[in-house]
Formats: sequence, structure tokens, C-alpha cells
Amino acid sequence: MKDVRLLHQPFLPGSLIGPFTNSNPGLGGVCTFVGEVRSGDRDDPQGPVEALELSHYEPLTLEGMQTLADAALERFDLMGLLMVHRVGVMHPGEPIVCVSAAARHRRGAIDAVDFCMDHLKCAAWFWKRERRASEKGGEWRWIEPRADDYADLERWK
Amino acid sequence: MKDVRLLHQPFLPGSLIGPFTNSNPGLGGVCTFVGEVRSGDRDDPQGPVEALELSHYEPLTLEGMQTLADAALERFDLMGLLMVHRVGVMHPGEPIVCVSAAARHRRGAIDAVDFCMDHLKCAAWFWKRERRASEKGGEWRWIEPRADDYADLERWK
Amino acid sequence: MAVTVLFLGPLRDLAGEPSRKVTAPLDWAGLLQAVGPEVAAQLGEERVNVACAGRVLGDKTALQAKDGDEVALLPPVSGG
Amino acid sequence: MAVTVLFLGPLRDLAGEPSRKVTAPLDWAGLLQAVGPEVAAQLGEERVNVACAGRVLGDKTALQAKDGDEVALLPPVSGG
Repeated sequence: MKDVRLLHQPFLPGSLIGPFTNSNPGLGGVCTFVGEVRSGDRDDPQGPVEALELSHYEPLTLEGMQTLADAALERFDLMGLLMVHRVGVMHPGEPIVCVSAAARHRRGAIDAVDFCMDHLKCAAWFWKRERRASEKGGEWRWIEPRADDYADLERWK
Repeated sequence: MKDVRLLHQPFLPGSLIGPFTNSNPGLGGVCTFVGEVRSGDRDDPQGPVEALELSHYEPLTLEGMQTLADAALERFDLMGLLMVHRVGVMHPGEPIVCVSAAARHRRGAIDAVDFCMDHLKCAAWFWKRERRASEKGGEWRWIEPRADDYADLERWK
Repeated sequence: MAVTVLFLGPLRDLAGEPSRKVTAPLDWAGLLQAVGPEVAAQLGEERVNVACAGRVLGDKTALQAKDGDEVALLPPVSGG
Repeated sequence: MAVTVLFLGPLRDLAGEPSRKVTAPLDWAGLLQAVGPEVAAQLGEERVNVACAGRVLGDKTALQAKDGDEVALLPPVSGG
């Protein structure tokens, strides 16, 4: 069962995971990662995050997610894969992304989630910017992946 | 936030994950693994699993889980860790184990879940046996970890 | 007779607008000229991709956009 | 004056009972004698641990159980 969605509205990961799990009878394990808008590190001198905006490019983004999901299903021993990504303006605490993998054994499920998240983070057609409270009256600032994110992606090559 | 539980009754992982996530405000991601009783591989000549029993040793098991949770909190950059394990007789589709880690960045959350599951699988005080429908009138058979499970555990040493 | 050039992510700020109409046909040299020096400098970087008519170009310098095509300029991505 | 020897997991099947009362004090030699040859053979394996009074012994052959102690025989584990 492959379920890939690009959402323009807030979503509740919990409301997706239950049906996803039930749609894969006989599974041994489900691994799920949910990424949320962080309010910013406590010691961040730039102040708290007010909002995050994810933009996408319609002709490429969803198709790219489908291709990524197919690659994960091909590479790992999975029964099902759920991949949901928000676009638009979000606020701290709101879910951005949810990847859930069902498999007979935990290894495939955990690795598939890890693989998908690394690719969504710096190899999928999204652009991210954030607005902080204290920064020049709330100017938007573009966010690039961290060096760690690129290093994580290299693990799968 | 550390929440470690040994449960003698069925549980709904979804009912634990929501409150756990909410108890870690400012998080960037939550990774969750839920292990369920498998009905057995489709091509398994031993027939479908009827029941699984997990036994434990009261003076060691919960304390060992606490020690494991502390080790994960020490080793990974986490905000919170939830670790729940069932004991008793369970049936296919019932959750056995649920580990959930909240962190500022996904790496810590995913690795912590991986680490805890590897240890719960073959380095925690549980003994597992299963009963299959077709096998000698439903005799119980003890299950040891697979070679893959031991190999996975070695990764953390 | 036009090609739509779309500026994604931070390139939109550099360009000062989300898209621009350019006379067709449009090749790589024409694109560099049409987008202004700042965006053109970004296009020179390997990390910046170009899609034409919904397909990411393996070699962006081989761009050959014709009337009605949308050319999307894709800076380094960041999701999740 | 007794020590309770507890058989965990598959050792319970080998012993034919979940636990057995043994006269205190009980050392390693006494334990091997008290549990019967099948369980004793298992105890010889490195993968089988022994706990006394709620503590896993680093060296199980150093067992010194006294009256009232519970001695748990712990075969290879399997959880999750």
C-alpha cells in the first residue's frame, strides 16, 4: 500500500497512522517519523520562529515524492509506505511531514523512514523559509539544509 | 520526559503518542516504532501464529528498561523518550512494543528508536514463545532472536 | 509567442518577481540574458537546476524552450 | 531455611516446573546438583545468566545464595 500526498492544509498524523496500519494486515512493525515546525532552539539569538513556509513546484514535487516512495519500496522489504508533506505557511508545533513504513521486520521499516526523510530533507522539490519574531520586523529568511543533512543523504549512495 | 512502562494489558499506541508529543513542546521531530504480533509469513509451512507470549522477570525487566532508556537519553540528543512493552499472552495484530523519541532534529529521534529496539529485541529481560495453529495441536515454541537481530545490536558497541 | 520563466524559492527574491514572460524560443544564452546578472550568476552554479515543460534538464545549458513552455529555475532545495 | 530457584523462559520447560525450593545456603556446585543434568548443562553455557536476590551475577560460578534469596536462571532473551 503506497500513499503519497502533498497537503495544502494542516493535518493530524495520528489520523493517518491508524488507517495506514490497519491497511497492512500481517505486519510486524510500523515506523513513523513526524516532523514539526520547531519554535527555535532556546538559546537561539535570532528569537523564536513565528512561521515557516514551504513552497513547491507543482509539476515536479508530488511526482518526485512518488518516485522516492517507489525507490524506498524497491530498496527495503516493506508492506506499505505512507508519505505526507505539507506546503504553505505553518506555525510552530504544526506537522510538516509524516513518513510511515510498515514491514514484516523492524529493520526495513526503520531504514525506509530514515531513507525517505533524508531525501525529503535535501533532495525533494521543496523550498523552505522562516520568519522570526525579533529579526528586522519579521523578515522571511530562506533555510538551506544543514551540512549534517547532506552527509546523511550520502549514506544511501 | 522519560516514560517507561511494562504493561500486562493490551494498549493502543496512538493513545500514548499524542500525549507524549504534546509533553515535549518545541520538538522538531518524533520517531515512533510499534511492533505487533505477526500472523506469520504467508509462505510459512508452520501455519499461522495463534498466540504469542512474552514473559519477564519482575525484579529485572522494568529496571533494565529504565537503564536502557537512560542510556538512549545519554547517547542521543533527545527531548523525551517513551518506551512501552507488553507482557502476557497476545494475539496477531496486537501491539507488543512501542518506542517513541522526541528530539530537536530527526537524526537523534530515529537513531534512539533504532537503538532501543535493537536492545529490547535481544538484550532485555524478556522471553518469547509462540503457538501456531497447525503445529502438533497448538504446542508452544520458544523464539530466539534472529542472527540479524544480534548483528543489529553489535552496531552500537 | 512567449516562454514563462518561473523563479522558485530564494531566486524569486533575487528576481523581484515570481515569473517573467520572455520571447520564444529561448536557449541558455537567452535565459542568462533575460533573468538579469544576479539570477544569471546563480544559474551558473551546479546546485541550481532548470526544468523545461515539467522536466528537469540533465544539461541545463542545452535548454531549448519553445512558445508556451514554462522554464522553472530551481535553486537548492530544503524540505522536511 | 530455603533458597527459591526460579526457571525462566525455556528453562521452565526443561525443569518441568516454574520454581524449586532448595536448602540454603546454595553455591554454584549446589545449584548444578539441585537443578538436574539438563538444566545444569544449560547453565554451563555462557549465554545463560544467573541472578541472585534481584541482581545479575557477573560471575555466576561465584553464587552464594542464603536463606530467603531467590535465584533466577535466565536463558537467552528475546523481546520486542
